[in-house]
Amino acid sequence: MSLLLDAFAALLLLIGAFFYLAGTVGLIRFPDALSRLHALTKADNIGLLSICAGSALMAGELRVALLLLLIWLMALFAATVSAHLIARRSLRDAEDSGADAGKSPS
Amino acid sequence: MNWLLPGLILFLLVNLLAGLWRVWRGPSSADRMMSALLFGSTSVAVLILMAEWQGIRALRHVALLVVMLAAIIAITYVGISGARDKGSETNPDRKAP
Amino acid sequence: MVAEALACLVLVPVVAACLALVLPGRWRWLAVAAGLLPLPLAMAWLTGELGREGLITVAVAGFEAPLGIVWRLDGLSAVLVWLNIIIALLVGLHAAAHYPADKLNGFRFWPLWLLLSGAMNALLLSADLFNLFVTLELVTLAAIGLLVVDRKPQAMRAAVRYLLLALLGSLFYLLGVALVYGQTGTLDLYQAAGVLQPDLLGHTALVLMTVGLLVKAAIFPLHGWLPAAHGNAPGPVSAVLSAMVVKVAVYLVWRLWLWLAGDWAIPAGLTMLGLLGALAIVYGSLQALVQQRVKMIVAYSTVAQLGYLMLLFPLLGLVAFQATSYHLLSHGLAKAAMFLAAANLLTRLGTDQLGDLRGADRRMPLDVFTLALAGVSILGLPPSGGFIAKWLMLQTALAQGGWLWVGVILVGGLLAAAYLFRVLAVLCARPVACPELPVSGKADQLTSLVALGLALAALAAGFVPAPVLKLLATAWPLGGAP
Amino acid sequence: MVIDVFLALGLVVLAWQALIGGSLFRGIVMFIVFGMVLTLAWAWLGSPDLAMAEAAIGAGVTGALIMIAYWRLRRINAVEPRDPSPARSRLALVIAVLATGLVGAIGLAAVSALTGDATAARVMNETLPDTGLGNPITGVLIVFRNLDTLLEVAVVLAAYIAARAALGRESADLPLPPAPDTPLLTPLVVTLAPLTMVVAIYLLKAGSQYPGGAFQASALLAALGVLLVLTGRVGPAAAANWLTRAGLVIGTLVFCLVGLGMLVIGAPLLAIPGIWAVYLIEAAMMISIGLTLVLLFAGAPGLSGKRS
Repeated sequence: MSLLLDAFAALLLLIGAFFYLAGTVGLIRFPDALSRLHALTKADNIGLLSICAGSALMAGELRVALLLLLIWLMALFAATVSAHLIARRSLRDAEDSGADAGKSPS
Repeated sequence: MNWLLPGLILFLLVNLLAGLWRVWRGPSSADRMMSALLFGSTSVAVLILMAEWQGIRALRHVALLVVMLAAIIAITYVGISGARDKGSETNPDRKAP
Repeated sequence: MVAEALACLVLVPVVAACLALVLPGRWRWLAVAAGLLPLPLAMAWLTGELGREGLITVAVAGFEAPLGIVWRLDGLSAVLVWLNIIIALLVGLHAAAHYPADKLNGFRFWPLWLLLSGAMNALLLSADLFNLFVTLELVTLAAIGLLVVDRKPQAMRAAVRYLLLALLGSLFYLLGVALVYGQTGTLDLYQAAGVLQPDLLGHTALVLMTVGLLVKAAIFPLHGWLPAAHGNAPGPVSAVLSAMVVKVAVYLVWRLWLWLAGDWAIPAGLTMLGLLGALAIVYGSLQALVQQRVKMIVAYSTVAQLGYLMLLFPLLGLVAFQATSYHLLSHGLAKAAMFLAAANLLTRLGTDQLGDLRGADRRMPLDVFTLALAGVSILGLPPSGGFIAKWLMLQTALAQGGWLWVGVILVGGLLAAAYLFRVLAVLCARPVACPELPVSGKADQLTSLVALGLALAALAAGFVPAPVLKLLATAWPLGGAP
Repeated sequence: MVIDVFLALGLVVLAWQALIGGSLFRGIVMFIVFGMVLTLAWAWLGSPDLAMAEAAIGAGVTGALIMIAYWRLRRINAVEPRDPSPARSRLALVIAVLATGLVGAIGLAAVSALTGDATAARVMNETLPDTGLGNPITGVLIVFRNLDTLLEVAVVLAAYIAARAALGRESADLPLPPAPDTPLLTPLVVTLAPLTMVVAIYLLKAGSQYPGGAFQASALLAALGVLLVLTGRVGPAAAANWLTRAGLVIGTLVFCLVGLGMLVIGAPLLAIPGIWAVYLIEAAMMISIGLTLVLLFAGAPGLSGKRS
């Protein structure tokens, strides 16, 4: 049972790392600001959730699990609002420069 | 199992520094801010893993502090860097190399 | 009782600073008075106690070193605490005329003034390397706040430069402290002195701390920030900056080389420090000779006079220690008097450009007289504190056959005579045209009298040196004459 | 080991990038990232206290201060200086060589310090249980070497007074960025504000036994204050009202009065009578430091209820 739990926790951690990787690849490879933002915030939130869950399983304590949950909720909150603000900023910049909305100026 | 946690920590750190490329390259300040935000959430993940690996519970408190600050400061950064004013019609960041 | 008196020296001004920030209107005068007036009483009592005991130590919070911080009052600190108290009170009296505590600019000025005097006392009492760092920071920050209190653009610029350099100096000092702590396991200066070895670590730490402090002390060639800062600060602030703030950094260099390093301070290093002092004397005096503003002349004179304090290192001995400490005391008084008199000229005549001050002696005789009187002490003419100090320095240098140092002291005196007489010659020249000056009010008379009082104190130091020299002798760490 | 090297190299690269940055904004972001990586480095070295302080003060509040300074600079001077790095000079080589030598000497000296004895640390570990505290850092800061902390709080106070003196009357006109107009902000503030306060008080309370304490808690409160200022919930005022002034001095004042009060009852100066006094002093410090940081950010002597 414990071995199974550990394996599951390790799997969760690995999935989390994978999502982080995906986010970073998106950040580097995607062509314009809005799609980079899209890749980044979504992937990172799932990544953090997965890592929190894995770590909570490993610790095996309710207190720790609740703390990690709080951390994840806070991160979600921050990511949502700041992504929203960054997106508006980016959109406005694009309008200013007369280029098509969302396309990266280069 | 012994290699898993440090391996993941290292992996996330590499990830983080790879994202540095976007800060360096830009081209817009939105891109730079975005990368800094990515670093915030990656740092939290790294701290959680370190807490598990080193058995220091307080590192989870550090993670909580970082995430609270990230929530507040990220909005601050975005608010400040995003705010436009009469003085700056053009965005010089755009001409960054 | 000892602990109470020491606590009074440090904490009463700090509490008063807090109150001066919170209390409304006229009540602030009360806070200022309550913060400054008890200081001489406490110190008088402590001096009596020091005369009996020879050394006063108190473990703050009840924890002895290495765990806690120890306050240690010896003859040298006592003399400097006295200087600090006299400056805080008399120069404070001058400041009271320009910065009434119930007005807005007084509200800006007094909390910083109180914090500065409390921090200075804390620095002089402390025997703990890290605590010294903290007090030094507080002194610097309060001094910089005072520098910009009038918000003159030149003062702001000078303050920013001073701030950045002071931070750099702090960083160096702190690195050195960290190294000392790493090796000795204690931050207490006197405990570390027994353990620290003259190896790579010991020397690196000593050099780092010294360089950091020399920046703060504005010893040539690290003096760049001083003239602008001291020359553009408000009058009372220039006085305290020159009389105390730079001096305590030199005082700490003394503590490091003679108390912490003690026996193993290398002679080459001592000579090097002495040479820096000699260069400071010559360079500062020459610069003072070509300046066009009275306050800048006085500021460069400070650069030069600080150099004499460094001559302690090559001359090394009880008499040299007494001489340089006495120079520190009398220069503090004389320089404060000069800056206050120069500030009075500047406020009432609207300029301190030398060219515009012809015939100032007719219009402001008292202040010109003060400048001349303080000049007597700076020059080292008898009878004045400056004379005693320089005479003793010359004596030691002659006895050791250090002709270089003899030459430097003499040349420094001649150059000081040149730049001071240049000022006085202009001030007393026949005026081209003499616009009427408004009748001087009570405040103006007070400010002139305070400056005169400080100049007289510097002069009086020439008459009664014996008790002070005796007190200083009790603090000398290295034994009799070499 | 690999992680150590990675963190160390990363820090050097980030510091270098923050300094030479092709644009000022890039340098600022690099500085913030530097703070985050430094937090991770402290955490990896097993010092949660330092990690917290670095995250809160180094990356968080300092980052916000630099950012607002950048924004104000851009308002004054619309065009960003092309290359903010100083002009090349022949002295650079000399300085680089000297700096390298200095760093080398410090490094060598530091290596030899590793074998030094740790007298103070040993005595501290022996004495700590007597105080009822579990966190040695709080022990040093509030009990054993509290004179340092008292003077540090006075330094913060002096910083405020000095900044206010430099600002003068124009301070009320110092611009702040307009509040971002998005419907998300109100729910954010409403949720974050109480939660931040709870976490700050928790950190303060936990500080006696675990990592945390007044400095970390005050930085968190300061971050909240910055958010409130930027969203227009709190605005700068030309003068500090009595409540603000009381808040600014309470840290220094309570510390001094507890210390002097000990003399009255015959205990040594600044002795700490019990764990309640630790909490009292830390709470007062938290208020003063947090308030000072927010005021420095707002660039104003005081705060008012609402921004006009």
